[in-house]
Formats: sequence, structure tokens, C-alpha cells
Amino acid sequence: MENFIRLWQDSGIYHLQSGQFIMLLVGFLLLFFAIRKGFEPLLLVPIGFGCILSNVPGAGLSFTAFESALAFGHMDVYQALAQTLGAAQDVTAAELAELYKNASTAVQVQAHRVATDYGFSDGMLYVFYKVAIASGAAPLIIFMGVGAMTDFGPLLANPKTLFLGAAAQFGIFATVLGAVGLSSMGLMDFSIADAAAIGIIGGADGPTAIYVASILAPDLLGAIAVAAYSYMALVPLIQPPIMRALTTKADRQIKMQQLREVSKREKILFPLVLLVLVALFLPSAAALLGMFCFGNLLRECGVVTRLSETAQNALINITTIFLGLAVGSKLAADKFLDPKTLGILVLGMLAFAIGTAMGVLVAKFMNLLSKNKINPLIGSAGVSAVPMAARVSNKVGLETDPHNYLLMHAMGPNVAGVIGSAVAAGVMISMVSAMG
Amino acid sequence: MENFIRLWQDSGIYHLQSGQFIMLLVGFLLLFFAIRKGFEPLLLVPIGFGCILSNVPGAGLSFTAFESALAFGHMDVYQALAQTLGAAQDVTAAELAELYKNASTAVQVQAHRVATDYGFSDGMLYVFYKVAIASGAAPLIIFMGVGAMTDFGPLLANPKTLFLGAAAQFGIFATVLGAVGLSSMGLMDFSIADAAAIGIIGGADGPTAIYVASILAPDLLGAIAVAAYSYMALVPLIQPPIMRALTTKADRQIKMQQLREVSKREKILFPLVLLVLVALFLPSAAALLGMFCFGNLLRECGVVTRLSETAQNALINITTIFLGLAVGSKLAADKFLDPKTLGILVLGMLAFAIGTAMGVLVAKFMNLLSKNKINPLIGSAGVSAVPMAARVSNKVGLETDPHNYLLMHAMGPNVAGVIGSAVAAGVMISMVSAMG
Amino acid sequence: MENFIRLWQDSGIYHLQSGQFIMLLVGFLLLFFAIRKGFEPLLLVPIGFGCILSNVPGAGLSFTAFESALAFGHMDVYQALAQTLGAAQDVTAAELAELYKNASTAVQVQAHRVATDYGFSDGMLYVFYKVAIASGAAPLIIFMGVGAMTDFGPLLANPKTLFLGAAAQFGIFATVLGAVGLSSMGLMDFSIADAAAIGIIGGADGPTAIYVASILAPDLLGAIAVAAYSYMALVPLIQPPIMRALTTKADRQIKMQQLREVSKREKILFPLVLLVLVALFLPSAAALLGMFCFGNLLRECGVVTRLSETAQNALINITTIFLGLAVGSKLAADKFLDPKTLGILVLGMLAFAIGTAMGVLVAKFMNLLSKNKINPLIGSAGVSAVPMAARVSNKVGLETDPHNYLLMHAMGPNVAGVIGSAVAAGVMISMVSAMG
Amino acid sequence: MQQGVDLMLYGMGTVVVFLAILVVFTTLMSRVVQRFFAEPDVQAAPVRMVESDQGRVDARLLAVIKSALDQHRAKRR
Amino acid sequence: MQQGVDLMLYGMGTVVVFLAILVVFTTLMSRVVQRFFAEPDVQAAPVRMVESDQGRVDARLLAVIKSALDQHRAKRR
Amino acid sequence: MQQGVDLMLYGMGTVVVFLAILVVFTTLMSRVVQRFFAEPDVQAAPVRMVESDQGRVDARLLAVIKSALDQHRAKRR
Ligand code: NA
Ligand code: NA
Ligand code: NA
Repeated sequence: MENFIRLWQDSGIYHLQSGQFIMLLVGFLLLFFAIRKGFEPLLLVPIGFGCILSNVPGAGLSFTAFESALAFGHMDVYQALAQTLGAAQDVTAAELAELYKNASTAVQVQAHRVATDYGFSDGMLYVFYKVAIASGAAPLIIFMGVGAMTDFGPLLANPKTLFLGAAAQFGIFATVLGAVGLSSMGLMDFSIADAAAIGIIGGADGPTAIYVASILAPDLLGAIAVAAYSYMALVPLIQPPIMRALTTKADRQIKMQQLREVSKREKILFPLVLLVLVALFLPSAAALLGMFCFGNLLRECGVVTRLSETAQNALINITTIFLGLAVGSKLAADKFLDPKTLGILVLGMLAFAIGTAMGVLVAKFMNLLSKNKINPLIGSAGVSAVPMAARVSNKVGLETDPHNYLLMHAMGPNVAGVIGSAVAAGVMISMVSAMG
Repeated sequence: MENFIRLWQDSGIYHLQSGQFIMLLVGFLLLFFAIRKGFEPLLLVPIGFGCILSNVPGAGLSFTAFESALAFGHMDVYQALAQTLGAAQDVTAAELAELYKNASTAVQVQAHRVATDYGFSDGMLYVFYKVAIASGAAPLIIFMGVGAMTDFGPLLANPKTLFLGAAAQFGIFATVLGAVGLSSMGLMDFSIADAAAIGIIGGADGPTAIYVASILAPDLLGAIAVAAYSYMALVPLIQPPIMRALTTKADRQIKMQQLREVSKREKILFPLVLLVLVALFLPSAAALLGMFCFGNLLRECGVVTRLSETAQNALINITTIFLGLAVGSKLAADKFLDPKTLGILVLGMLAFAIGTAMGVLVAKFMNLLSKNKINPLIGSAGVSAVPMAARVSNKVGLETDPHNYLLMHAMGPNVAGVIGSAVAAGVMISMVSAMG
Repeated sequence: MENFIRLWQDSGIYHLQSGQFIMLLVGFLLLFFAIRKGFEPLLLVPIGFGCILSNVPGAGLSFTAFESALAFGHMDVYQALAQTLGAAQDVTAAELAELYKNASTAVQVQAHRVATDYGFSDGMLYVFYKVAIASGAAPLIIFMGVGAMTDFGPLLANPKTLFLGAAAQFGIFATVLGAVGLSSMGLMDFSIADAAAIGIIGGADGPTAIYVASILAPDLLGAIAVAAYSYMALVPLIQPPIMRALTTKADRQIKMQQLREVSKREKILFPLVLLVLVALFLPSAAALLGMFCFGNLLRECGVVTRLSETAQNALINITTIFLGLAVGSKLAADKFLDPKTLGILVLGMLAFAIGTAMGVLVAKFMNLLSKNKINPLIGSAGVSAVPMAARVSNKVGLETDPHNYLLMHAMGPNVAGVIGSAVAAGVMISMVSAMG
Repeated sequence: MQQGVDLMLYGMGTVVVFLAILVVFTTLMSRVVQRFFAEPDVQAAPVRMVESDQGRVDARLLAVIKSALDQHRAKRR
Repeated sequence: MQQGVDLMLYGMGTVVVFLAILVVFTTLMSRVVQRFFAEPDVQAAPVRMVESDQGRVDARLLAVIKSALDQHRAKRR
Repeated sequence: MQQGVDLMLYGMGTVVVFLAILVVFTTLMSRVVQRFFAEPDVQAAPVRMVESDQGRVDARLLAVIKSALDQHRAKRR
């Protein structure tokens, strides 16, 4: 009988809390959008599944050994942890968690070992998180793979479009200001680091957003990653109204010069030029842009095809699987079901919208200065969201003139936006660390 | 001259002990069976090779830094370790090992550092073991890959066959009881955790067996993995006599209804249904079955083909290589050459036989209750051992009626057996941890 | 304004030191040779890129958390580290670094945690180094892949050529003696461990050189790896003059007997025979040669094709990417721009030349004893540098007699050279550790 | 010994009960899908069936060769 | 709040300035390559252009099939 | 210096002796296999030789194209 009680107490239903129940629904919703609606399925299928796994009640798959000890431990382990963390013997779990958070690394390691001595261990998803994200490795490896998949030809044929990639990053910084503003008005409680991590959603680049969030605001990582990938998938809904509102029919009909052919050598040299500029002016972006340039050099140099193919296939796929599950581990109820998440979703949407608008407007502004006219519809592609945003530019262009194919032209600002948001990431990491 | 002596003392022959010699032979035997007889070569080639490597005398490839210090260190490191572990200065290696085993994690870490300071380091195979198995990662990743390779179509067309997958797991629990019985009779010395880990051999599923053994009985892992894979390879010898003995000719001639076609949506929803039930009722199996369902969802959802293919190829192959070598590291002489191993081999065989019998008998019993008759030969496939056991059902069926193809019908209980043993694994881990 | 100053102080130019500038040039030079001249691009592209990344001023990508704290930290972290390392409060960075180097592992771990508490973390390239090289894993995995790519057929058809693979390793040991000699003359300052690691350049085998250097002389690893791969690429320039000088026209015209066909079974048994001999006589080479034999067995046994293909493709490619970048992390200015590097480059070249000469001479000597004449041009292939050196033998042979194809004959000593240098690596690691 | 019996009874019990529940829910799920969400699959099916239709193999062969060529070109780049 | 404004001004400024510098250097690099290092690429170009030339597809098809066969043989080994 | 000489003598000695032993055992192994375990390989050999036989390329070409098609279909799933 005792065993039946234990089995029942071990069952998920016994442990199920309303928060976990909601998060399970969120997980299934993400899977539904990913599978049925095709929302960035490569990431949202693993993230959604990770979300469900990390909210399995009583399993603690996303817990550290210490968190497991708090959640499932009895008196004995509480007392041992209390001693390690310097608390009274009748301490509560919440107090222990608070003490742990403020303890030095050395004490945290000790507490971890105490939990281990009592038979608790890190959950599977936490292990994936530690190895893939906390180490910084997974987003960087994916960025390398993205580099190996990126063709800078259209950008090199028309380097001016880099300005559009810069302009669209305004969405990032406007959102940072918005997040700080909400906090100063007392509506939200975002630190400057949180604000920066939220802003990067406007960069419309998944690995960059995850990388920044893992450094500046690990607790918000789940919500930020979900917002970033969801809005990237929603680009075909978010952007067109803004693009139409800010352009005249004449604007949208502008035909652009055909792009010149770009030589192999230029393509080989471009990642190296970018690398040198990063090295000289922006070392804080060296990890992100360095790996991106490395991937692109593997692709273009033509002598390491096998490495390039592995970076584009086996390696990026493996990393994506674990990155997605690891992001899911940050979708535990107590972290995600917070008013902050609502703020993040609203601000993230704003960031996309502002970035889109700014890209279009700067394109129009550039037309005032130059005689090689740019169709302002390609400005919106500067947010990145490769290649979705470029396709949106093309589609909206075709609505007005069915013979005006903008796709290749839009690929320039599109990949420029990837560089732009990586630069923004570097600046923010550097500045926020100094402000800290 | 001194150097010659050192070279000689460094040579393997100088260090060779009879135990290691026997284990080298065991390693070659495993390779022989794997290569010449085709016994589960994907696992037994790496395991056999790992066995040989871990028994290279004087190399210590499967030793931790601490174990290396004990095996190859001199007076100085012994004294330093004695101080760390709180022993007298004239301590022996065996005493130090015993003290280490009972020490807290913190003290073990300290002892490891002392060994490092004296120039000892973890052996290659131990590193593989730590990363691949002790972390729990490798069996789970392989289970994900198995999920991505599994077609639940035949099971969905005839869900009743899940009962056969349940029935065959009786082999597991009967063996647990047997192991406990042997111990209570004083013939063996298995703890309840050991017994559970041995029983899981009857689950006829490699990654499940390794996962359970790594948690409940790491010292027996080598023998358990070898037994599990060997008996899976021996299924065509073990099962047919039992199947023939328990069925009449009329039983074996039963023709089953052709399986209906299963829609894509059912295949997508099945891993999610399973996941929800695991989440609600069996959180202790969430890691294993969660990864299995994840792999299957990657396969069926149709929108992440590149992830599914990587999970089925590069990722599972890489993991298999290291898992196999790591299992080999647990085949060091002092761990494998133990009366327990003999017990494990006998009990494991029993588990297979009982599981097979129970699967057949329950199939016959189900025929008493239902009018849609089941050919009881497919009951034996419930042990899992995918797809070997299903092929055996088919082959034995063809012996009696050369036009009665049972393969697809047997795939239902076959994959049900994978779920069944993962459930059994979850229950046992949960119950044994609580008993501990 | 303050922010502008900070941005400027964060910029790379502000931090740029002449050493880093030179190393950036070295990195680009390596890329140029790899991409434009085809010098071992699979390794030199990642190494060159890693070199550039690790010398990005102000980024500290190859720093540990402790090194970052020293480089970028302020008074507060210095004082905390001084306390941990037991130094005075007005300690300098150089003094702290020195204290750290001589501290016990336990104290080093403590210092690392202090740096972590102050917000410093391990740089990306250092993480890659720790995981890929310091663990010993990457060179061993690559060696497994090389094993899986190696066909021992030509060697088995003519086992005598193993002697040529032995002879060419004389380059290794002559160079060790040279390095020790230079040190005893006071021209250089190489320890015996340094000398051994430098000598292994003459083994003309990348993973072996990196493996040995990572164990015996991690500080010299960058220069040694660069020298090894560069000279391997330069084999077509280094070897022919030596080969011509040491042979007569009659020597070079020797036609060799056609190689017999080698059966599958011999190919399966060869790695096992080698493994047994390593186990019995040379346990210190068990890790390297064990993995090599394992890869070769995967290839030849014919029952694990999927593992063999993964070892030859996805796995070796992934490992190569990280190994290359990690080697680059050892090309930081303060480690590479040292008179020692010049010594390494000169000695490495010498090692190649001596190995080549010895291979040719021993081939001529063997012709005095045997009636099955060997064309001494294949002796030079004994250095390994697979398959470049064998091609060079073939090419020089064709110069003298356009119908004398030596390629397959040269593959024997070529793969024998891989075994030879792995044996040499094992002996040296074992002897030097004992001398330490 | 008692522990062994416990493990067997409750363990085997859980396995059987869990798989029984799974049978129920799987059957339920299949019925729901077949009754209420069947159409799109019926529509999708023919499209997929065509893939194994011999009549279109020629077009598909062309596509395969084209993709092989593309890949090959990509590699030669 | 001040921090937010700072982050926006200096952050956005850096992005614009950095990408402007990148425009300059990229343009410069392209010009230098096109003017001084163009020939080999011009020579190489036609070879590559031919790849999309329909006239040579037959020869290339043969090559593709040959390489497929080689790969296949290698795998059967 | 003494250490260097030691390393050279004993090191080079070990390499030569080890490879000499390897020559002996390899030769022995080859002889044993050729004399006592040769037949099955002889039977297997012709099958494998056929792979490089030009006469069967047509059949193999078909197989390759079939496998390409299969793979392609599998991906379209
Ligand atoms: Na962007
Ligand atoms: Na099973
Ligand atoms: Na060599």
C-alpha cells in the first residue's frame, strides 16, 4: 500500500501545478504553430518539446542538482544545505534559493556537491543548457553554420545596402529605451541588462538573440527566444502593412539596376575585411562575428568543402537539436509565467515593427541623396529574418508591379541585417557589462 | 641500462595480470562474434574494442586520475592522498580506494586534484565514460535516434498489441525477483538496485539497459550491456524453441487481418499522446520516453527533415562510437571477472526466456477474449530487440504456413516492447531510489 | 562623453600591441598559404583563422577567466586574487600569473572562481582548447578517422616496408638531440619535454604532433602544429633534392615487383595484431595507436559501415574545425613570438630532412641484404605526411623512368610512417614523464 | 526479498496499467482523427501517392538529375 | 533611464559608423580586386559559366553519374 | 644532454624493435590466413571484383538511379 502511495506521489498528476499545466499548453501551442503553420519549425519543434519536458511535474528535467534537492528533498538535505549556505536549520526552500543566488561561486559549488551527496543530480535539460548555451558554444556554432550558408554576393554587388541593415537595427535600441522607460514608470521591472536582451529580439536573428540573452539575462532567455523565433515566423504578417503605409505606389514601383556579378575573390576577401574591422573596432563582437566570418570563409575559400558541408549540415543540425531543447529548459513555469514575459512579447513585436519602418524610411532617405534609386521595399529586409524578410519584400513588390523581382536586391540588406544585429549585440554586451 | 629496465617496466607484459589476459580474450571474443557472426556489430565492435583497450596492462585508459595514482604512483602521492582522505601515512592502495568510495563529493574532488598535481590524469576511456554515460547523455541521444527510426504505423493500426509489449516485460520483473532471491539465499550478493539493473536486460533494449545500469549499478554496467546486446543477437536461437513449445500448430497458423493504413496525423499525434501520459503518470520515465517521443516527432512531423536525418545518422553514429568504447571501459578485469557476472549472464538469459514466454501466453489469452484473433507468435516480439524479434516471429510463422507473413503484425508488439521496457525502467529507477 | 571614451577604450585599436599586430599578419599569411597555395587547407584555414581570433586585441578569446581578470580587471579583482594566491595587495599581473602557474590545482580552481565572481569568463577559443585538446580527445578522434581512411593493403603486401617507416623516424630523435644540444650550448632554452615535442614534428603527422605537444609542451603547441602542417605541405619542395642527392640514376630506375592482392581477412586482422603488440609492448602508445586501429577495424570489418563512414566524415570534420580553432588559441603573441619559435621552425625542417634522408638510405641498405630490390625513392615516404610523401616518391620516380609508377609501393612505407611516429610518440611520452 | 516482491508487483502493475491507458488513448486519438480530421489527409494523400506513380517518374528523374547537377555545381564552386 | 538613452545613442551610433566603415572598405576591396587582381577570375569565370551552359550538360551528366558510381562503389567496399 | 642521448638511443631502438616485431607477426598472420583461412575470401573475391567490371555497369547504373530516386522520394515525404 505504501508503494501505491509512493507511486501516486511520484506520478505527475500529484505534482501538477497550474503553472506547469499552462506551460504544457504553451509547449503544445508552439508545436502546433511549428508543425501545422510552419513557424520556424527547425527551432520551434525542439523548443516546444523542450518546454513540455521541462514542465513535466515531478521530473525536474531542467533542474540543477541543487534545485532538485530543494524541490524533492527532505529535512536532512535541507539541513545540510542550510549549513553550507550559512542559514538557520529551519530554513525554507525559497530562502535557500535566495542565499544560493547571492553566494560566491565557491559556495555554490559546495552546495551542488552536498546535493550530489544526497543523491540528486542535474536534470537532462539542464545538462544540455549548461553544455550548449551557458558555455556560449551552441549559438556561436549555429552562427558559424549560418555564415557557411550565407552568400554575400548581392551585398557585395551593392554595398550601400549595408546602410539599410544598419537602419533596421534602430528597432533594437528603440526597444531598449522602451523597456527602460516602462521600468522607470514602474510598469515593469527590467534592469538595463534585461532591456538590452529584450531589444535584441528586434535583431530578428535567433542565435544572436540567444547568445545575448544567455550573457545578459539568462532568466529571460526562454521568453526572448520564443518571441524572436515567433516574430521571425510572423514577418509576412507584421511587415507588409508597415511597408505599404510608409511607401507611395511610385516608391514601390522603382526598378533597380541588375546586380553585377561578384568575383570569387571578392567573396573570399569580404569575410576577412569584416574580420579585420571587427578586430580593430569592435572586439566585443569578435566571438559572434568571428564565427560568422569563419563559416563564410569555409564556404567561399573553395579548398575546405568537406568542412563547409559539415558546418552546414551535421554540425548545425546537431547543435540545433540541443540548442532547442536547452531553450525549452528555460520555459519552466516559474520563469516564463511572469508579467515580464508579456512585456517581452509586446516590446519584441514593437522592435520588429520599428526596425521594419526604419529600414523603409532610410531607404527612401537614401534615394534623396543618390541617383541610383533603391526600391524602399527592400529596406524592410534589413531586420534580417533571413530569408523570410527578403521574400516579403519581393512579394509586396510584385503586388504593385508583377514584373519587378526584388528578391536578389533584398538579399543585400537581409544579410547586412545579420551583421548589423551582431554589431549591436557586441556593443550592448560591452556597454552593459561596464554599466553593471 | 636503467632506461631499459624502465622500458621493460613500462611494457605491457611486465604489468600483465591473469585477469587482464582473460579480459583481452573476452574482448577478442566479442569482436569475433560481432564481425564473424554478425552479433549486434554496431555496438559489440566498439564494446569489444573498448574492452581490449581498457585492459591494456600499464596503460590505465579506463582509470580516473585518482585510480591511476593508486595504480602507478609512488610513496609521495600515496602520502598526499592519505592526508586528503584522512588516513595513516602507511596506508595501502586498497584502503585508499575504500576511503575514497565512502568520502563526500567534496573530498573526492580534492583527492582528484591531488592526483592531478602529481601528474596523473583521467584515462581516455574514462573521459568517454564520464561524458557519454555518467552524464546520461549517450543512451538518451541514442534513444532519440531510435525514436527517429521507429515507425509506429503497425502499432497504431492495432493498438491492442501494446498489451503484448507489456506482457513481455514480465521477464524483467521475474528476473529482479530471481536476483533478489539468489541474494537472500546467499548464493549471490546483489542489492535491490543491482537486481533492478540486471532485470532490465530482459527489456531487450540496449540504450534502456545502459541508462538504467548507469544510474542504479554502474559497476555492473559492463556485464549488463554485454549480456543485453549478446542476447539480443541470440534472439533467433533463444526464442523459437520457446515459441514452438507454447503454441499449437493451429495457433501458429492463425492468419491476421491486414493492417489498415495509418494517417500521417495519427503518427504525428501518437508521440504527443504518449508524452502527455508519461508527463501525467510516470515522470520518472520522462527523460527516456521523452527523448524517444522527441525523435519520433522529428521523424513524423515532416517539417524538420534535416534534424530527423541527423538524429538517425551522424548524431546516433557518433554517439554509438563513444558509447561503445565507454561501455568497454567498464569491462576492466576487476569489475567483470566476478561471480556476479556469471549470475548476470544466467539471469539475463532467463529474463529473455520468460519475457518471450509471457508474450506468447498473453497473446493466446487475448485470443480467448477477442474475436479478432492474434497469431501468438507475434507475442514473442514484445520483448523488443527491434527488429530481430519481429523477424523471428515472421520466420517461425513461415515454417508452419509459408504464406503467412507476420512481419508487419509483429512490428506492433516489437515497438510496444520498447515503450514497455522504458516504462519499466522509469518505475524501477523511481522505486529503487526511494528504497535506497 | 564618458561612453565615447569607453567605446574607444573597448576598441581593438586602443588595445593593439605590436605583437598582436604581427600575429594578425601571421594568421593572414597562414590563410593565404592555405587558400591560395593549397597548404593543408583543412587544418591551416581553421588554425589561421583561430590565430587571428585569438589575437583580436581586447577580446581575450583565448584567455581563461583568470587571464581575462589579469588583462582587463581592476584593483578589486587583483586584490581578491592576491588574497587567494597568497600575495601582497600591491601585486602585479605578472606576479599573479607566476603564482598561479606554481599553485596547486585546488588553488588554481579557487582563483578561477574568484575571477568568475568578478564577472570574467573563459574565452570561446579557450573553451574549445580545453574541450578538444587539453582533454586529449580531438587528436585521438582525428587519429581514429585517419585509421578509418587508411588502407593497409600495400603495407600488408610488402611488410618489409615497415622498416622504412621506422627508419624515417630517426628524424624525430635526431631533432630531439639537436634541441637538447642547442639548449646545452645555451643558444635555446628547451627542456627535455620541449625537445621531445619539437622532435615529433619530424613524424610528419598532425594529430600525433598535437597530441604529444598537448601533453609535453602545451605552450609550444601552436608553433609545433604550424610547423608540422606547413612542412607537410612543403614536402614536395623539401624532399626531392634530398632524394636525388642520395640516389644514383640506377637506384631510381629500380622496378619493383607488383604487389600481391591482400585478402579481406588479413586487412581485418592487421589492426588487431598491431593492437595486441601495442598492448603487450607499448602501453604508453595505447591511446593513439588504439584509436588508430579502432578506426581501421571499423573500416575493414565490413559490418559497421555506418560507423566507419561517420568516423571518416561528420565526426572527423567536426573535430577538425574545433581542433584547428583551438590550435589557433595557442598562437597568442606572447606565446608564439619567442625565439623558441624560430628554433622550432628550424629544427622541424631539419627533422623532415633527416627523416627523408634516413628513409632513403635504409632502403638502399635493405637492398644490400635482400634480392627483392626496393626502389629507394619510396624510403622518403616513410616520414608519413600521407599521401603527399608517397606522391612525391612517385613523381621523382617518373622523372627518371616515365613508366615506373611507385605510388602504390610508396603507400606501404607511407602508412608505416604513421605507425612509426605514433610508436615514437608513446616512447617519448613515457620516457619524458619518467625523467620529469 | 520483500523489496523484490514489491518491485515486481508494483512495477509490473504500472507497466500493464500504463500501457492499458495508452491503448485507450491511442484508440481514442485514432478515432477522433479519423472521424473529425480526416479530410485534409485524404486530399494530401493523392499528391503523395503520385510520387510513386510510374507515370511521373520521367519528370521526377529529370528533377533528380537536375538536383544532382546543382549539388555537383555547388561542390565545384 | 539615462543608461537607456546612452545605450541607444552610442549603440546605434556604433552600428551606423561601423557599417559605414564596412561600406567604405568593402567598396575599396571590390575596386582593388576588380582592377588589379581581376584576370585569373576572368579566366576562371568562363569555365564556371560553362557549368550552366546547356551544351555541356551531357558531358557533365556523365561525370555526375560516374562520381555517383564511384561513391557507390566506395560504399560497397 | 645525457637525457637527449638516452631518449634517442632507447627511443629509436624501441621504434625499430617494435616495427621489426610487427613485421614478423604481420608476415606470420598473412601466411596463416593465406594457408589455413583462404578459401572463403577466394569465393568472396569474384563478387567484389565484379564491381569494377565494366560489363555490369548498366545494371549498377540503374541501381544507382533507383537509389537516388528512393532517397529523393524519402526526402519529399
Ligand atoms: Na538583424
Ligand atoms: Na522491451
Ligand atoms: Na611519421
